[in-house]
Amino acid sequence: MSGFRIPGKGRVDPATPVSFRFDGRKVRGLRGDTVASALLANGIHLMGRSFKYHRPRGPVAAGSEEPNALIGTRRGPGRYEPNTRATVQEIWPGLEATSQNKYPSLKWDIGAVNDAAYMLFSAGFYYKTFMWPRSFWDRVYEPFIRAAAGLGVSPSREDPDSYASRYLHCDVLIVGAGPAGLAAARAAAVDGLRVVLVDENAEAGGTLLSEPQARIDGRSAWDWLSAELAALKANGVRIMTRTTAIGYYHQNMIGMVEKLTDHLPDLPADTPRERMWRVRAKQVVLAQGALEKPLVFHGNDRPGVMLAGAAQTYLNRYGVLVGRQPAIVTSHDSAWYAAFDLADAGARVQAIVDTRADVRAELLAEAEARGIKVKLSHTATATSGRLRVKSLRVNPVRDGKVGTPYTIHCDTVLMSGGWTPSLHLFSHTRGSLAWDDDLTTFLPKDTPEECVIAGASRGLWGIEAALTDGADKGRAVAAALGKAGTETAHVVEADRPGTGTSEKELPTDLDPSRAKAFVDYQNDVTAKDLRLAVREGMRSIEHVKRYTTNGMATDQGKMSNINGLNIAADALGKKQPQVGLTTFRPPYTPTSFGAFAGYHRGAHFEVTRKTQIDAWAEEHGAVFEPVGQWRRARYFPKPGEDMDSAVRRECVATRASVGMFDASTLGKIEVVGPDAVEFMNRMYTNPWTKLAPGRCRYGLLCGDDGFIRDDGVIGRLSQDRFHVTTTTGGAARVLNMMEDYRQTEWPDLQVWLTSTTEQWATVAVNGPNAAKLLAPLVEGVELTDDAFPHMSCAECTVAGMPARLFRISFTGEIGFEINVPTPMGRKLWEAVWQAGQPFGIVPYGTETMHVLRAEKGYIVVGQDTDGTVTPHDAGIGWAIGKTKPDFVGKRGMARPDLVAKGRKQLVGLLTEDRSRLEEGAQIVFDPAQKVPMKMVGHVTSSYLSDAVGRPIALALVEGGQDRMGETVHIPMPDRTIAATITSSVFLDPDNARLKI
Amino acid sequence: MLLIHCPYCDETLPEVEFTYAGQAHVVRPADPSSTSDSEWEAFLFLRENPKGAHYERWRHLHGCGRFFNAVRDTVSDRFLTTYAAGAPRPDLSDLIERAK
Amino acid sequence: MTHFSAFSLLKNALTGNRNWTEQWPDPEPKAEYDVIIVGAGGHGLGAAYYLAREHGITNVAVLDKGWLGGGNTGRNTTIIRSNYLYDESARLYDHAVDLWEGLSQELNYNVMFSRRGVLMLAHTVHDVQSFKRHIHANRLNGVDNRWLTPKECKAYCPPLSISPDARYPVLGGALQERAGTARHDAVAWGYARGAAKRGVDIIQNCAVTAIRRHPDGSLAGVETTRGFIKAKKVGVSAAGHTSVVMQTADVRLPLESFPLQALVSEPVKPVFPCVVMSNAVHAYISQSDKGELVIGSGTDQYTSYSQRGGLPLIEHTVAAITEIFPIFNRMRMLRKWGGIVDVTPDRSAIISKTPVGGLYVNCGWGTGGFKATPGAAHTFAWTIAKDEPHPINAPFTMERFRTGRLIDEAAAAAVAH
Amino acid sequence: MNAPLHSFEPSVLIETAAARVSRAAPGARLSLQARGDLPPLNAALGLDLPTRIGRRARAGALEAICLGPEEWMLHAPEAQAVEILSACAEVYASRPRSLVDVSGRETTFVIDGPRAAELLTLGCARDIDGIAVGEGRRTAFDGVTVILWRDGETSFRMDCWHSFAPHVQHLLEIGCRELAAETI
Repeated sequence: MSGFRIPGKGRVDPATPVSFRFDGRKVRGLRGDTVASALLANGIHLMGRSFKYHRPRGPVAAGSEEPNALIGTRRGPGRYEPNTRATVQEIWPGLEATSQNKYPSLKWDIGAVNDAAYMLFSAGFYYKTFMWPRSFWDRVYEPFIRAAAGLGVSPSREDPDSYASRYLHCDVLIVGAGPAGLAAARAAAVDGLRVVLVDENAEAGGTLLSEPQARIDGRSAWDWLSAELAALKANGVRIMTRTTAIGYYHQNMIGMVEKLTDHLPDLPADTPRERMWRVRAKQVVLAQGALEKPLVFHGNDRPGVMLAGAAQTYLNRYGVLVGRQPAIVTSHDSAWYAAFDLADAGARVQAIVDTRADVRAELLAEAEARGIKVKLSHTATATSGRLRVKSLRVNPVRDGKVGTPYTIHCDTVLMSGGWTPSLHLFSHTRGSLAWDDDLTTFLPKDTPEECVIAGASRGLWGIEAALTDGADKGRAVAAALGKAGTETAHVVEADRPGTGTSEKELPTDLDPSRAKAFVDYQNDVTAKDLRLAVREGMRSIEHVKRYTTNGMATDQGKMSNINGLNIAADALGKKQPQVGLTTFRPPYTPTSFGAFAGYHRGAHFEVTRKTQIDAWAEEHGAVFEPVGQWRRARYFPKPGEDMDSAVRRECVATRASVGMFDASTLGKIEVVGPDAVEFMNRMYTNPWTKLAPGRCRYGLLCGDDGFIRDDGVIGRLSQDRFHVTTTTGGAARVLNMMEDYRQTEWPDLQVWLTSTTEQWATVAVNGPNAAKLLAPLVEGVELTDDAFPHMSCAECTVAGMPARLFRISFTGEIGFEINVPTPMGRKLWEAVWQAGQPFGIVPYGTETMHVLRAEKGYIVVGQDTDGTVTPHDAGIGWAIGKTKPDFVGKRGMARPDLVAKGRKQLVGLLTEDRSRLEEGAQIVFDPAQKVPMKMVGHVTSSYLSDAVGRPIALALVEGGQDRMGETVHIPMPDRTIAATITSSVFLDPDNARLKI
Repeated sequence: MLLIHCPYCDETLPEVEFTYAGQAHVVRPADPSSTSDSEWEAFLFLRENPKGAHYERWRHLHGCGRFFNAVRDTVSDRFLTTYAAGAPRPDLSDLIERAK
Repeated sequence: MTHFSAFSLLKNALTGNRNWTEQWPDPEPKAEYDVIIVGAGGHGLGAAYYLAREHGITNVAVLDKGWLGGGNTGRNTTIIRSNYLYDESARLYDHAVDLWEGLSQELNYNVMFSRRGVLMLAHTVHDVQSFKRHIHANRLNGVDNRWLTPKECKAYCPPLSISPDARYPVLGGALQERAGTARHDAVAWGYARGAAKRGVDIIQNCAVTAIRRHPDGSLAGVETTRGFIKAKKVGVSAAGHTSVVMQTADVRLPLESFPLQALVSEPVKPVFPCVVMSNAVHAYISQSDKGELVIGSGTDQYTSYSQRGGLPLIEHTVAAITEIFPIFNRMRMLRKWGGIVDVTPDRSAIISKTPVGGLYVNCGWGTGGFKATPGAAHTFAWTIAKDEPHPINAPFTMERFRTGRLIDEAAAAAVAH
Repeated sequence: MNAPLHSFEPSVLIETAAARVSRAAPGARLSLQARGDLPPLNAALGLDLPTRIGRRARAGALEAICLGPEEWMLHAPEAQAVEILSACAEVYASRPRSLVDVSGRETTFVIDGPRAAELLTLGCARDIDGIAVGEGRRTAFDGVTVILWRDGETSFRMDCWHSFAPHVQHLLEIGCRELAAETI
């Protein structure tokens, strides 16, 4: 018979069978099962293979702390994830589960040869070998090690699911919906306090789900639970299940991940797979309970060997008997209750083996009543069985001496080494822990956060203790919020408060240096590995952990940390606190990347800013480039054109007649107030006092270190009002920098700043015909050199739209920049486009803009300069107000190295063979030298130039401005290019083309 | 994610509304041209970087837009106080007292 | 001390691994040392090792407030590369890589230096210009670094998405094949074992509370939680805590300490063959030999010693990784941790004498300290032994912040305007 | 997403059982910054500028919200902009300040419906309950600076710059559907 399901037991739904596949084989379970409970119900314990030795493994736990039963889970293409804990994954019809880390099969895995050679694979063995020959590490040894390591295989397709995130503010957050958490919620849910109760399990209840025998306030535990949950809801408590608190961050910010669909047979529309909750709670109650410790003895990892508490959970919560002939090995009372429950459910308990000499008489009586053999003062020294435990080897222990062994036949071994309070989130708060000698475990001490701990997570065993403590803590946090919490008292019958002792590895009569007594199951760390680490000089628990990898498996030490500490401390002959506990780090349980990324995927990964003219550009086939947050049209290819030919056409047309350019992304700042001009004088290198309203000037902004930060044309609209433009990428940075000086350094100035970047859509019109084209559209300004000379600005009307018109040029041609309110941007663009048709107007993008400006030697900050270039280096020292007493950057520029000879200066380069240089190419004076060569500069900009008739380049060259006419060399991989240093102005040096 | 009290809004708000702006009370010399290279280096670069109470500046960028000062314990990341730009340094000993 | 080899492994296996001896002892501090190194990370232990090995100075103690290798050495993403722009940086980091290549053999400790290649992704036209500038400079400096097209990037790193529609499309990448990763703990342990073997005292749980100077200002020694220790020379290599220590000697440094976070995924079978860095989205990723994806992020915005760091930054980092490698979206984060990095204004290190005679400092490595470990340790030891900088670290002075002669790798990779 | 805003007409963008998001009709928006005593400005504007950050004041169709110690945003019908500007211009001499027309800079989403406040928690890190009905705040929504006006328990307006609007709109639309799909 294969059925291990006990009718009438558990919270699963016998009326709703659910089938899924495990390694291709069909398995039947019930609604409410996890993969593990369903497999166990079918008598299957073997669920995985271990990391290093590939030993066969079954589930040792029943919750998220499971280290062994890790499986791949799949829901059709793209929906696959490795390393899923079978003890947590709920089953649904069609779920495909596969075992991992085995080849060819789970039952016959060749990796298991490692197990035979285990003596070679002692802790840290890889630090001691694989060193010769040198070249073998990358080519031979490492690939071999890598292939052997790892657990499941990575997903290989894009994830079709969506993920979400929300902020949640509450007064009280309670983590853990066991008795302590429930009682805390009940006590704190008063007077409109926003109380949130979360639990990682599919349903609330915690221990109560595994202890139906208990009677609370005269009702059965389960009746009490459902009544209590209803009452909490009625009191406005928000109860969230399948929600794991993964991390405790600054000032009571808790990250929680809610699993919404992994348990559902069908995926509902518009529902994310997981949601990250960023909770900010005024008060937090941590009621995460405790985790049971395994006992450490040879063969404690065979399938069928599991924690007694887990067996109890499988029986009472899932109605599954994990074995018919269990043997119990324990150092704690709790395993006795597990034995009784299993016996009452029809199992023939082979024996209860307890390491202790004295056990409560009541327990002995109950065992006797059930006819269970009891072995006190005994140790377990081995198990047998290949894929499933067959027998347990036990020995009596008398005054420290291990006596003659004998064998107990069994099909499962249920162990308990006592319990460890779950202090993960608490230690995320940087809370301090105190070692408790009686409980041989750490207990919470102080935390800097507004946070209390309740129930088993501070070492209180039993339901009544948890309820009482939870209620106290609930009232305490309510009081901290100025409210009187509800008074409650609970009476619990058939409670199971237990005591026990904590062991290091169990005493044995076998050679301990050969014992496979596992501490960290998944990583195959044994007691002897820990002792070896200590022998090799690892004195801190952090060293022991890193050297042996104990506690670094996917359970993050939930099973292994305390056992590991006890053994390391024993080996060092120190007390545990002196050896220390490795800090727990978020997340509490492994959490999918998708949950962290949330909505920020694909197009929503980061904002993409577009102008009002962007759509027109897209309709007209533009190729785009990202610039800062913006996407800008780079060029407008006609069919069959590549970038170079398109750009050449755009350049030629603009210089021959007229071109139009979307300059809307340029940063714009309105500087207003009686002290506006003084502010400008202090911020920018240029003098502003004499700039008349209606006129513009090129403005240069430096940092106080004297290096160039930004530039742009600045118009003075009136005495007290400047229209400042910045680079596209610099807009936010410049405004922040200006605000910093305005608010912090010069708070006395009567001046204010407003970002108008997006107030204005800006269309630049450049070319000999620019004025002719615009004149008919412009009302209020006469577009002549006398009425509106180069570097003028005015408020007027263009194509019927209110506009700010600038006559400026970044191309060397007659140029205008028309600003209209953003929503009118496209209307203006199309008006200019229409008016431009007779002139054969071309739209051009950033690439052509770059060529046209380079032909004139205009710099682009961030391309021709980096953070190490001064105005003098860039050849724009003329933009510095020499007579000004101070401006941002003046002092910085005077530092020794910034005035030293031989700085790199911006110049033009013309290649002698008329080839085009590569931007970023390095420059040398002496091409004959050997590597490493002395580099004297680099090419910052380089373009094909139809107007100049040959390729042109801008470059930063050591002492360049004194080297006009000299030849420099640009060594490329295939050849060295010679180039002549020239002025950076390649076209129309006296600006004749700017005249209308 | 820190919680920061904006002295202008008089509200305690999440860090995402703020940007950090470096050490506070670094005074830009009134007449930079008269400072020595070392004095200018100190103004530009030398910082206290204490392990403990740190006088620093924040800007409530996605809020009132103001730069303001704060004292934060760089070990616990807890704010001991925040105060308006231009206000004098609060006395540390009182702050630490009050924090207890 | 047992010599490590396949043979010794086998021999000890046969004797139940009972005969391994400790890799370094746990001595009590002596009253006086010729040199005290503050900070038992890779840099500090390495400096002690090279002092003993190359300069014959063995009366050396390395002091640490905690356990050795417990700082940034044990908390970083172990990326090793040398394709830096400026001659000074390229020389320093390439010197480090030269030493990395022979380190396992030299230390008789497998530090698992793995030349799996580091690929830096270009996402914007500006990135391309900046990376090309690096590649050309590296070539003329004899540093390996070459340009890959998007297709070549994909071929080199199959999980990479090169979709042109991505928010940050891959326009190409700069590949240094000689670069890679190493096992961080092994570096500290290997140097510790090597130094201890040559007589260096490694004293853990011994915090330096102050550097003491004589009334005339000259160096006296260090005050520690285990008493005063006299020293002729003191070298401070305390990463994030450097300014705290140096301040006790009245030496102010242009340093700020920031939290830096990193994380690993659950282990999976080999899927990621190299190291990929994307500065545009601030994320770095490789796969450890254990199978975990190792992911690094940028620093938090505020200075801190809390080693905590916030959730938003981690969310951004993971989002960035899944944007570039969409197949990892269902992978799970296993563990996240924080370190403290000390950052200089030009993002380059200081390996330098100080105004105090006999006091030396090695700091300011920011997020790049691990890759430099052997090179920094080697030149720092030289600087201490000879009381003058090695030619390679000569430019990495404290004075450059006064004169303005910065080594500004960050600024040179200027942001797109 | 990130589709450009072709239309500036008021329109419902999405409506579900949880909430409705629509775009408000364009209006005049003026950014006002001033220091010291406000009466002259109050007189010119015909309302008392609130001095507590987050408070609002209204006079007819003109509405003002205090965003910072020296900063207000004024909303009014488009037609009224000119008269406000000139009224303030007259008192400029006695009360220097900065008044900048940013009507073209921003757009406004109207967010209402039973779970409107919850919808905002998709992107707002601050506690929405901390904004009283009739008040407002400048804050961040998914990293984008916005001005949030709370007009009722379940009714909000959100101003943001044009180029960020598609990003904000996209998340609001996802949220409307997500909330509606929840079974509470």
